[in-house]
Amino acid sequence: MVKYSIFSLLRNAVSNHENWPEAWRSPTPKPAYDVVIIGGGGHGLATAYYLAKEHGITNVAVIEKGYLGGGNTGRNTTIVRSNYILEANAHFYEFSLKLWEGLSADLNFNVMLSQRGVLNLAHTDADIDAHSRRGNAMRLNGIDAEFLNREQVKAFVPLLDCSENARYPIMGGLLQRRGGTARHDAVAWGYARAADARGVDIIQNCAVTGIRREGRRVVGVETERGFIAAKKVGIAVAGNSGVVAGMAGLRLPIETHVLQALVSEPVKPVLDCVVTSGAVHFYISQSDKGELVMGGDLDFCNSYAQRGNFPAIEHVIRSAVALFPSFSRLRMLRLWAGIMDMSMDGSPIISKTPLDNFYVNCGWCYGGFKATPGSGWMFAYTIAKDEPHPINAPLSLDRYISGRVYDEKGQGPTPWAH
Amino acid sequence: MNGQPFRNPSGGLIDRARPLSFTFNGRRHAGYAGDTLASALLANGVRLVARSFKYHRPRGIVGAGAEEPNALVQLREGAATEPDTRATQVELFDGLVAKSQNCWPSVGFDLGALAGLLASALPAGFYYKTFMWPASWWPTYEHHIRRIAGMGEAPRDRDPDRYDYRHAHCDVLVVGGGPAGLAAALAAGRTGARVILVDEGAALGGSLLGEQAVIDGRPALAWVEETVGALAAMPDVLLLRRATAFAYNDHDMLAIVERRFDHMASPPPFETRQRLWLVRAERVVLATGAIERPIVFAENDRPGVMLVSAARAYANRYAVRAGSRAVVFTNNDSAYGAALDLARAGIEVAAMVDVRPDGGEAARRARAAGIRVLAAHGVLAAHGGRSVEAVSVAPIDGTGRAAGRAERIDCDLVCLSGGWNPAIHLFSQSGGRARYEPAIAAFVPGTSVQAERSVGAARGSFALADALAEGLAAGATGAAEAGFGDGAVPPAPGIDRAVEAPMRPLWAVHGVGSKRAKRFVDFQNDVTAADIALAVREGYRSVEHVKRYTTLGMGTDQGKLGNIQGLAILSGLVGADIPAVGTTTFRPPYTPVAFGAIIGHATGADFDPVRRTPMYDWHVRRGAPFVNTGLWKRAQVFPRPGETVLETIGREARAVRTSVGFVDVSTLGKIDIQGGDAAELLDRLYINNWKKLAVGKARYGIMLREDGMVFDDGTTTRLAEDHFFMTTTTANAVRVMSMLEYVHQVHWPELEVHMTSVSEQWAGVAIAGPNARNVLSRLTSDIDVGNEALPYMGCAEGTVAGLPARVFRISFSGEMAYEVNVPSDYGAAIMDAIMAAGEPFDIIPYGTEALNVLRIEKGHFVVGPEADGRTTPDDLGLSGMVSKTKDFIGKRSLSRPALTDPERKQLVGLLTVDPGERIPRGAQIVEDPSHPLPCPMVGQVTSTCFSPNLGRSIALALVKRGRSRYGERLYAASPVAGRTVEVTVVHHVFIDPKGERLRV
Amino acid sequence: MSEKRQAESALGADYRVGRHGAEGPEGPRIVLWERRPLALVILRARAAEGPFLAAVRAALGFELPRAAGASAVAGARAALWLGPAEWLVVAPHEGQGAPERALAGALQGVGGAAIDVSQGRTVVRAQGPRLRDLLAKLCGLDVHSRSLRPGMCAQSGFAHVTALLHLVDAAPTADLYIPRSYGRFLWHAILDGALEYGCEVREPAA
Amino acid sequence: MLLIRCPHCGPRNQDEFAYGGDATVKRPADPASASDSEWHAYIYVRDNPRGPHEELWHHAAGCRRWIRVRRDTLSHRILATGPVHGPLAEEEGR
Ligand SMILES: Cc1cc2nc3c(=O)[nH]c(=O)nc-3n(C[C@H](O)[C@H](O)[C@H](O)COP(=O)(O)OP(=O)(O)OC[C@H]3O[C@@H](n4cnc5c(N)ncnc54)[C@H](O)[C@@H]3O)c2cc1C
Ligand SMILES: NC(=O)c1ccc[n+]([C@@H]2O[C@H](COP(=O)([O-])OP(=O)(O)OC[C@H]3O[C@@H](n4cnc5c(N)ncnc54)[C@H](O)[C@@H]3O)[C@@H](O)[C@H]2O)c1
Ligand SMILES: Cc1cc2nc3c(=O)[nH]c(=O)nc-3n(C[C@H](O)[C@H](O)[C@H](O)COP(=O)(O)O)c2cc1C
Ligand SMILES: [Zn+2]
Repeated sequence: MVKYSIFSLLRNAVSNHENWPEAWRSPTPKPAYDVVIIGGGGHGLATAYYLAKEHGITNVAVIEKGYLGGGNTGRNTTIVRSNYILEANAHFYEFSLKLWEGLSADLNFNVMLSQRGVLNLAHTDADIDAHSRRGNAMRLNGIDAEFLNREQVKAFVPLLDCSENARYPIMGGLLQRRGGTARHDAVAWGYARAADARGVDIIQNCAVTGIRREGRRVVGVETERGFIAAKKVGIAVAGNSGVVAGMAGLRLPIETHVLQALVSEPVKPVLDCVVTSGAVHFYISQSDKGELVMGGDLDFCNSYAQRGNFPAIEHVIRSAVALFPSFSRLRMLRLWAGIMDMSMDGSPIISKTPLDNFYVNCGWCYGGFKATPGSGWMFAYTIAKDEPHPINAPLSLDRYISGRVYDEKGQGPTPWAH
Repeated sequence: MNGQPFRNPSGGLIDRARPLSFTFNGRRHAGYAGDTLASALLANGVRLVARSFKYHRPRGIVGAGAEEPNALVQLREGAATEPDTRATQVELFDGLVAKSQNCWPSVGFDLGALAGLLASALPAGFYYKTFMWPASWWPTYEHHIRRIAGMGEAPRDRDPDRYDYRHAHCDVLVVGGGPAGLAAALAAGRTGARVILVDEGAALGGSLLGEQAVIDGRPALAWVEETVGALAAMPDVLLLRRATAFAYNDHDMLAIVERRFDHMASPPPFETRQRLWLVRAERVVLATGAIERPIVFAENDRPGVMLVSAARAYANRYAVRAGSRAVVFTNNDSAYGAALDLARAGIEVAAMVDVRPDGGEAARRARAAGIRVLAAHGVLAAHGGRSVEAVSVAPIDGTGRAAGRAERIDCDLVCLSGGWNPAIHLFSQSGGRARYEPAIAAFVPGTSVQAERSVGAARGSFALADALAEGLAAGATGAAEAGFGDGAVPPAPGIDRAVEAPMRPLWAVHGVGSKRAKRFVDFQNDVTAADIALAVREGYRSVEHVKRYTTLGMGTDQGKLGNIQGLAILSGLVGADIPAVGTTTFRPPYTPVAFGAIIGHATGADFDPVRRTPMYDWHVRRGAPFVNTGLWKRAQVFPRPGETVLETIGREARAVRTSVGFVDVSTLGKIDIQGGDAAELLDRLYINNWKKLAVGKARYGIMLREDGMVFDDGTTTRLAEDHFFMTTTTANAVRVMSMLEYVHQVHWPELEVHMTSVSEQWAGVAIAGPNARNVLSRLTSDIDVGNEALPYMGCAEGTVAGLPARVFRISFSGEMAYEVNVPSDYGAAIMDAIMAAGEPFDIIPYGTEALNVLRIEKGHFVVGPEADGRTTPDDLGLSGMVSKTKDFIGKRSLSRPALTDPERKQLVGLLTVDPGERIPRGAQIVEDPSHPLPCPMVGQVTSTCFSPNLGRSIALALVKRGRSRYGERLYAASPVAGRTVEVTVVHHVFIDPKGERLRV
Repeated sequence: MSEKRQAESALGADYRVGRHGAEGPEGPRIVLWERRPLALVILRARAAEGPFLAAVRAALGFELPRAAGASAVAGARAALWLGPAEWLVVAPHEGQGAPERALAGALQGVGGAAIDVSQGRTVVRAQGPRLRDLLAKLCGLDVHSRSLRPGMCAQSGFAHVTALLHLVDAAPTADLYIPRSYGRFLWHAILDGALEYGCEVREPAA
Repeated sequence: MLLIRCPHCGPRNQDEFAYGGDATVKRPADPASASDSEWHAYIYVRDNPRGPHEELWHHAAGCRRWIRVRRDTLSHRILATGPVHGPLAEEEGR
């Protein structure tokens, strides 16, 4: 792997950049692998990377039906944070955030982690209570959190409508300064390049069409390019979890829902952190290129369409203008959608399954981008050791049978309402 | 008018009787009504209008419409300013102010252009490879990157304009008012169908406005005028100009933005600036035309390089010469007609450079008109700095490589036509799959998914005769499918059909010269052919990877000019044909749309509906501030002059315990339940038993979700054997109603029961305190309010204050209390009456704050902090209520292992060890505050207050094994507040644990 | 105690009688007023059949409409279809709860329910040549004269508030039955939408 | 915006409806005798098909009836609608 640096960049400038090597190979699939990971999103690629790096398992294939990172990894609003209240989630996401903090160096690929702060607004007394409760849990869990009052919020985000007569006046906010955003595509590419360098085969444009089972064991996967045998199979296919697990005969506590996001035309910096509001279901940040990137609620009905409908978008924009009245004249440039693996408690699943050598990584809802490093690390561990790490042990499938669910919002099993 | 050196003295569709003045980059210029900002700038000889995104290269005007990638300006000033506005679509108005953006100090001398000098070190994706060391510097790097990026400046103040929003339904929606669209609308309109025709332009006619076509032997614009007149006369045809269909949503719902008054300095009074139309159409005709595409060559971004169709439109429609001496570079016939138009407009056509060996009839005609035609030639490079000065032209081979000596031709205008791309954006958004048509080397609509059909240039039918014929056919068929007319297609007007020579695909010309020369594919984002090659070299081969790695097509024009070139270049590099490479996904909006327009009236305080109780005005009259509870506005406190909020709360809460107070409880959900199986339904819903409840009695009930968690609580009263009146929490009123309907209609439709929300019908007031009965007895003569006749949990109907009323003896505060319900219009009246009747007892109204203090003192959990969707009845100390004899929603879940775990958190009370110390809100409970992080938490404070009645701080909390910890010392830790408070665990009912006060 | 108590409209101080918005030569193209007082009763049955219908016919003096979105009007009384076997009966206000009691009485023994919601709705009447345009700004129903004909009614979202629309006549005139607590919010949206047409708010009348 | 044909009211915009999820899960007739894993399947486990999906919608801003809709989750095309209990009527439309 050629090391990326300012020096290699300058060196290559001299040769008109005609000597850069491929970031990853495009190998022909081998007949068999020790581990096959289905899904070439951030999670699948990270899993392969950590299998190689942490466990020395390099005879690994990542099988992706489209192009790398073309799933939710390539279509999310890129918010990275670890501001969870329930312990299982807090420890997991904080573990992930710590990995983020060293990720560019680890991968030798600038994922542009931008820790510009995630501010979660409080609009009512109840919000202040809930946000304080969460902030306190974070702090006691060793995670950074601050509570800002209205004046501090105003100073931190000058364009917010902090007036008393706003429909939902802003009364304060919970700030995690270590939160922020990262460059979504770079995460997929960086992991792919680093995994490839350690010997992982990354196979694009190759959908898995079936999973071959012998009793309680999985023996390999049918793909568009033929059968590939595998000693272990892990899936990290996000919105397609139900379909792919179904190929192995499993049904999951997952529904697939569509989430939309949009960007404005680019403008000079006007928003220097991530702002989210639970009360109005909205989040926004400004990318380095200048677009305002924003999103909100799901479309509220099962969908695999990767396209959404108007009411959800209208609501996102209503929220944007309610919080930032001056954004009214900015324009929507593009809107798109991704299909979310909504779990029944809104928390993720990194788990063994009733099958001996088949593992699932799903349930990321609309929060799995920030999980990418942690998820890959834990999933690799679970596959390599055939048992979960203590951090992801609570995030197993059997929690739904025992009832030990992690319902951050307390919504109950209505995945479209998480 | 003088000062418009490039304006021809006559011709064009501008209104010379209405001269306008405008300012660009601080300089005043003149134009005419009918101009766009772009045409007016060109008329004034302004060619350098913008700087590009990454390298800050000087840029001019390339197009004449939605496809424009370069000429983005900062339009208007102050709160009304609009960044990134395409000058080609801005209608000129008097006093217009615009300036160049993304440049400093000026568009002519831009320091940002230094980036261009470093360009060789900044190829596509360079940022992924650098800025990593030292890691701690990334924020600094990023800060500077952000300042250089961006484009225009966002406004900082509230938008001065209003917007609105409306729906429409029609039989046939026609998008595009060119010949194809007009024909479609005419054919559909004649059948009597409801037709809506939208066009993004100010005038209908589409490309005819910029051409000099002939229909039925007359100028085509005469046909346009006649057709528009006919359509306008049809009562059920709606013509919307300045209206862009920007999103084709599911089930044939299109979103259209109508820019009603952007062509004026500001909208007239009471008018909205823009209007969003949501149109549901039975059938849709897409007549969106085609967008011409450029050809890539070295330094092809110099101001003065322009689409042929644009130069032609400037000449014909605006009487503006886009330059003085032009070289026209084409691979198809359409440019020849344009070249003749340019010549007619007074532009010297120095040469027609045609990549084809033989331009056929068109070339012969051009030669006959004295134009030099260079066949089998290509433009290798443009020369010049802030404006093009010359081009190098040379013979080329079939692949676009220079195959002979280059000739330099001086010119200040280079017009390009690399063929046409049908505008399939809306078609693609509808879910339709595009198909590659080699004859025109473009993607055209393929398989349809929704009820749309494309016609004319949008379908790849570029001949005017075809556009008209297809339009008429689609209009007639669409109407027939929607139930109007017989589908017969009206005869098409007569048109001379020119013999066309086939176009020859050519995407880029490869000269020999410097490798450093830039050959732009995406002008706005400065993506070059070399960037695409680099992406491919590095393994980013999928068209989607190329897009994301290079940012091709991600600008505000969404690649309307560059995308197809980009993928054609990609296809050459990866050795796959264009259809195999495929396009990126077309996503809404077609062109960017102001956020304000999408939301219409729903801004500011109208962002979300507001619910007001019947006492709202009464509270206003008393000076109460309001708080939001869901959509409701509730009175928070009733302050007296000089009081702090805390003093008010204390006074109000004390008054209730010592004498009497009253509070508006109208927000509670109220459901009327009738029918023979009403009690049965309640039994299946609530955890406790309902069948034996006596008529005239109320009972407290708890509902679970099916997963066993507490969902809602409230009292339900049996008004008659088969008639109940249920109350729900304010927060869940809507959800409980839906759930009732769900379980009845889905699970148990056999039950005979009718449920009707009557939340809105009744105003509710709770009168609470030891003197509550004394107050109420002064207000009623027909209800016996004595403890015998109306005991705790009793109910009576009669009159209160002369109003028909229901009185319930229930209590949230823990005091003797009556909830009085009267019809909503009397909300204020009953408040006045209670106030008056309570005077001898110093009665006071109280708000949500005191209400909350009272319920905390009484240890009542509420949905939200305590019942947070993760608590079971047992967690809340209510397992005694759970019926063992019947099933109910959620019961089965309660026996799952996690729900019976002895380690679960349970509701307890907390007392501070120091009575005066306040318990911080949202504190977490820890056993050892000095434990190193992470510090184990055993619970959390759910509600806390200073109890004015106990004179100390109290709190409710959920604590692991809480009920076994009474007396234990724990710590309420709030690191965010910087405080940790020592507390003692107690039972959660602080006042009157036996409930004696309720029953007196 | 039996002093006369003042009934208060949900629209309160926001109900300002007079001219609003554009002043065109045609005069106000939207006229609005609040209809009050009215008696409103929701009627429901398990099924729209047999003895129930007969009992209601006897009590009301006319037949309940059976088709979706239909209404029946007899003099000052009307019945509007709300859903399968569910109607809103509108009648003049003749003392609190009067029609409810009459209907409930009539239903004795035949099943079903009659529920008084007289004060649970703010009823806004709108009239004028731009009425359909105004409605199109508020709701997604097809309000074109071909689809929404006099006598038809429908529930839908109006500026995100659920309300019942009844097209009373071809003037056109429409009644909007708005849940009382949302009354003022929707009233604002109605006025806002009507400003461009010029609008007159009249004194309330039944 | 989807156009959903309410079997009672006729075709209406999606925003009049609230979604109610998979219509094929049935509440066990006797919850007390359901095993933990059967009960868990009822509450949590879904087929989650990519294609035709039978689901409940609540006509919340209309007749307030829960209805059953067969909708393709990939194309969003509505294949059939009907009352909760009773036959679905095929949709030829969108
Ligand atoms: C609009 C939107 C906004 C979001 N915002 C945020 C946010 O701000 N912060 C945050 O943390 N998270 C966010 N998320 C969630 C986050 O994007 C995802 O949880 C995360 O990216 C999931 O990563 P993944 O690798 O599991 O899935 P994906 O990136 O979706 O990868 C799964 C891959 O599996 C492939 N696949 C599927 N089926 C098969 C098959 N049969 N054979 C082979 N391959 C297959 C897919 O093609 C896909 O590439 C958002 C998501 C969306 C859609
Ligand atoms: N090769 C060629 O010679 C060639 C190529 C292209 C077009 N043409 C000419 O173009 C004409 C074809 O007519 P046509 O009617 O198909 O196209 P057109 O270009 O005349 O009309 C298209 C219209 O659609 C409008 N439009 C596009 N997208 C829109 C949207 N999203 N919302 C609202 N409006 C939108 C445009 O403003 C334009 O007015 C003929 O006159 C033909 O001669 C010729
Ligand atoms: C964080 C983020 C920022 C984006 N910024 C832009 C942008 O500036 N311009 C653009 O055209 N698209 C932008 N997109 C959207 C992508 O073009 C694309 O729509 C998205 O990745 C989904 O892919 P699809 O539309 O190909 O399905 C952005 C996407 C993300 C996730
Ligand atoms: Zn309905």
